[in-house]
Amino acid sequence: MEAKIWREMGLTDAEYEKIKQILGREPNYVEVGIFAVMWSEHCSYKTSRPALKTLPTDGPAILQGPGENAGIVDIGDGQAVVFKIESHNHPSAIEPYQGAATGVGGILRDVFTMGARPIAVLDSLRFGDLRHPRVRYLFDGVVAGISGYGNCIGVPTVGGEVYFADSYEDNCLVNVMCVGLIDQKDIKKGIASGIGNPVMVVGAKTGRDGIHGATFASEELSEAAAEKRPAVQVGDPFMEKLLLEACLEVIKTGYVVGIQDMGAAGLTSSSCEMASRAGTGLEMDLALVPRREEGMTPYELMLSESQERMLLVVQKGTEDKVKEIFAKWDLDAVVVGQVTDDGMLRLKEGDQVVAEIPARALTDEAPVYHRPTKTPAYLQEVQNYPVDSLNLPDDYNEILLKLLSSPNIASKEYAYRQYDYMVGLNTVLTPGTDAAVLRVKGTNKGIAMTTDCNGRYCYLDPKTGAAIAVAEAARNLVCAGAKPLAITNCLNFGNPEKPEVMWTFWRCIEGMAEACRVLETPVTGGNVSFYNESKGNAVYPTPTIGMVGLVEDLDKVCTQGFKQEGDAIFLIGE
Amino acid sequence: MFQAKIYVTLRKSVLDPQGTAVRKSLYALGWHNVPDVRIGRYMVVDIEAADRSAAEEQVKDMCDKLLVNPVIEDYTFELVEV
Amino acid sequence: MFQAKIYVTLRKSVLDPQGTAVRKSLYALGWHNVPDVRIGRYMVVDIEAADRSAAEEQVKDMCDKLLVNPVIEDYTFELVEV
Amino acid sequence: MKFGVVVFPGSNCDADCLHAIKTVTGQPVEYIWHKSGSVDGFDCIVLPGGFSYGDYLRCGAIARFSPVMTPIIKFAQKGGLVIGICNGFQILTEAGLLPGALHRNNNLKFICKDSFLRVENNQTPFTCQAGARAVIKVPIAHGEGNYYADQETLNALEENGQVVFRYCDANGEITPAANPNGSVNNIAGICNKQGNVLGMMPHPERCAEAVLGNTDGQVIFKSLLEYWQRRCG
Ligand SMILES: Nc1ncnc2c1ncn2[C@@H]1O[C@H](COP(=O)(O)OP(=O)(O)O)[C@@H](O)[C@H]1O
Repeated sequence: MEAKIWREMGLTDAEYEKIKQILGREPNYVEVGIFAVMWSEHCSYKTSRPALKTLPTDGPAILQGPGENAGIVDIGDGQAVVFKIESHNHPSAIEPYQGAATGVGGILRDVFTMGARPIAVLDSLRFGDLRHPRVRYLFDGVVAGISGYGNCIGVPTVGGEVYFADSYEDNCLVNVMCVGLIDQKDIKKGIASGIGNPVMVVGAKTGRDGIHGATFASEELSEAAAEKRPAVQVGDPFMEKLLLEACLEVIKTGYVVGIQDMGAAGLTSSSCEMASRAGTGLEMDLALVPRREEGMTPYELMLSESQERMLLVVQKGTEDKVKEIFAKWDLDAVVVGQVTDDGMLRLKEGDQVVAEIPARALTDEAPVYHRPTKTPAYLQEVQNYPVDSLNLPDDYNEILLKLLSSPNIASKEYAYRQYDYMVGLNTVLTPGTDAAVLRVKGTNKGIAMTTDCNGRYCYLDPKTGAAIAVAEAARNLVCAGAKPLAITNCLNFGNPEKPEVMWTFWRCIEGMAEACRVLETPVTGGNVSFYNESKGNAVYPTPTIGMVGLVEDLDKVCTQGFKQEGDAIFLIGE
Repeated sequence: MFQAKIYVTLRKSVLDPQGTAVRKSLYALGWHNVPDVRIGRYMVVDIEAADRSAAEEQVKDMCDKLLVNPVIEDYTFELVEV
Repeated sequence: MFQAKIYVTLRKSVLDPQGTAVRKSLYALGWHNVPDVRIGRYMVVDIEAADRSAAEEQVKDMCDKLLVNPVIEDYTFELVEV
Repeated sequence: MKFGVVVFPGSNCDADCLHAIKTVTGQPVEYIWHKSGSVDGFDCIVLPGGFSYGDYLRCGAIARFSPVMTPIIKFAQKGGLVIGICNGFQILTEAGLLPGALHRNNNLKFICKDSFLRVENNQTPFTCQAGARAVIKVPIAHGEGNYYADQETLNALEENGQVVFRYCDANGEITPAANPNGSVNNIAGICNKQGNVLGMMPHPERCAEAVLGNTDGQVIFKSLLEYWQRRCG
């Protein structure tokens, strides 16, 4: 195979050698494509893994830490909260509406794939200066996309944050968090266990959406013109709503052994991750995968990022009952293969084997990089800035008004007005206060949630900034009357191949880890988004924190704002 | 004065959930002879211009700048003098 | 096989906030020569039919039943053999 | 009194309606699947909010052809109680059970917020427990709630007292500023001429429990029960 091919898919020569070693032969085209996506930064966390390992992930309330589709914390009475945050920065910068909408779709699937009913969405958004028309276009489109998808599926968007700063001008950040509620006995995982159990593809048909752009130029694909492969996926929230209801219904039956959504790298990541977690293999006949277009190649089927699809492993003999439930919701559910005992991901087209790779080679055995770090030069300058030399203003009233008119401080009603934050009848504290609180029906408990991060602080002092983000989230929950339980995080950084970026990344992780230890809010998972650069410069380091907490007694929730004339006002803290 | 009729459609391989829903609904209503439905936008833009070619150029410009989202949409238009 | 191109517009008496918004945006971008914009739907429906008149009748029927809401919308369509 | 809440593909306030009806009235309430061919045994049918069929084409346009709509239309024509909330209202207009149409909000955006409603007619089964011209606070959450009807239809609606709710300010004044979406005559809800079918864009089920901070929506469910008991008691 020509070096050009794997290089264009994003593999280094050394990585290619490693693939050859693993397989004991030259990989074919489909196999290289599969390795390339699974070993991409996005799927393998090859750069961030060493740092992520240093985060505290355990605690008395943690039922599921990092490694699954979402984290889970115990809230008592046999119930649990499932939650996760994810970024959709790059797609949103290209097509804000669809990018943000499919971001919501993806994070919802991560939560309901665990068997939980999603009860809330939160967003954390970053844009450039609103005076630029392009920035306004992005902001409008992203808010409309979150609104369009979340409202349609009927999960309330109950909180979030928006900041505007130049560093995000070309590279907006769109982080979306989903929180779900589950009875602990219903928890499902993404595992493919039980040799001989059937593997099913359910939901939307597979199209040529979002197949890795870098591969356009390579030979095998040359006949399929670029226009045949939209780089942007279009979301179908209606389909997702049906998928949500059908999946929750089918999970209740007990027929499901394992289930995982097809997110980035679609069928590839879902199949090898499920097999690898269970220590099994999977064999699939790609000819059976329902498709939207004719003539799709195995490569395209494996790499398609078409939305609203899931991979299921069900107990042998229950296929027809499972199909019946999906049919009730007008959805396809098709057996495409089975669980095997040899640890291989084996893909066929009819009788012909088109790829054969040890599943674990794609996941656990992916390369890990310890990239060099270097203190950024700007830090010394900003940290030594002589703050004392600033002139004090003459008119504080004027300054106050100026501050209040800054989009960063002004009301965010423009955004949350467009979100249905009430559907579900759980929202006790609505947007406009420190944290959202949702009641747990049938109890007097509530779940509090918030997203927080000040990227500017993280830019000025990455370690302290990240710690502040955790502390702020915790304070927001406490102010609402909740006890913080755990966090999920979305780490938005620039190009990690730049030692300065890597340095800020490590410091942010250190700060976050320390704050999480002190506050006893372990990390249950998260997402890393690198390569966020605007005009060649990294965005502010933005480790967004999503935190959930428990309100023991709903009668004691608290909102911000002065309540009554004559009430005393206290200032507490240092 | 000219009038431009602009037809905007989703690009070929972009998912069209709306079209799919309508096709299924037509099917349920008994039209089993409708293999495909695609749904787009139709815009009628009145424009004052010195002549046809000026109008044409401006309409094209409007489409590229504002009216059409080139990431997922294609367009064509017709121009009539009114 | 026939292809129907269906153009649906809001009836004259119904306000078209979307058209107004687009006209204002065009104005803001410097097009001061666009007195009116109306926005509607454009549907392309493939239909298998014995002949043109059968196709025509069916398309009309689909529009009246499902595709168009006569309370607020008008439509026209063209039919081409493909 | 037995309530039925219809579940269309894409309905998302079905569970909310069920919950609110159960909590407020204590009466039996069940889901009705959209493919169901009958609504026998139900005394009041609720078409809930949401995005039936994704709101594709037009809100309510596709749901209107669900199998369950055939018996519902018959039920309504025979005087059965039907209430459509938000998407349910859109479906009722598409189905021709209520006049007019709902199109895009004039600001072109989805709007979620509390709105004030003035009860314009408290002689309906849906409002008989409300005071004359009572003002209630009920949230809206919709992108296409801009009510339109031609002048002739409007005149008839007004003359017959079919306008049940109008958007108003906190003091009950009907002002343009209180109109969130551009609806003609500030119309938020209407009933048919016989008075047994109601459509409204605001969501009474979202303000029917103290824990959610507002109980103004209870009056609609309580009215239905009161009306039913009076008629049958
Ligand atoms: N993008 C958004 N989406 C939803 N709600 C938002 C968004 N941005 C801000 N909010 C809500 O607006 C309120 C104020 O937000 P923010 O200004 O970030 O508050 P604070 O600085 O006090 O945390 C919060 O309730 C928050 O949840």
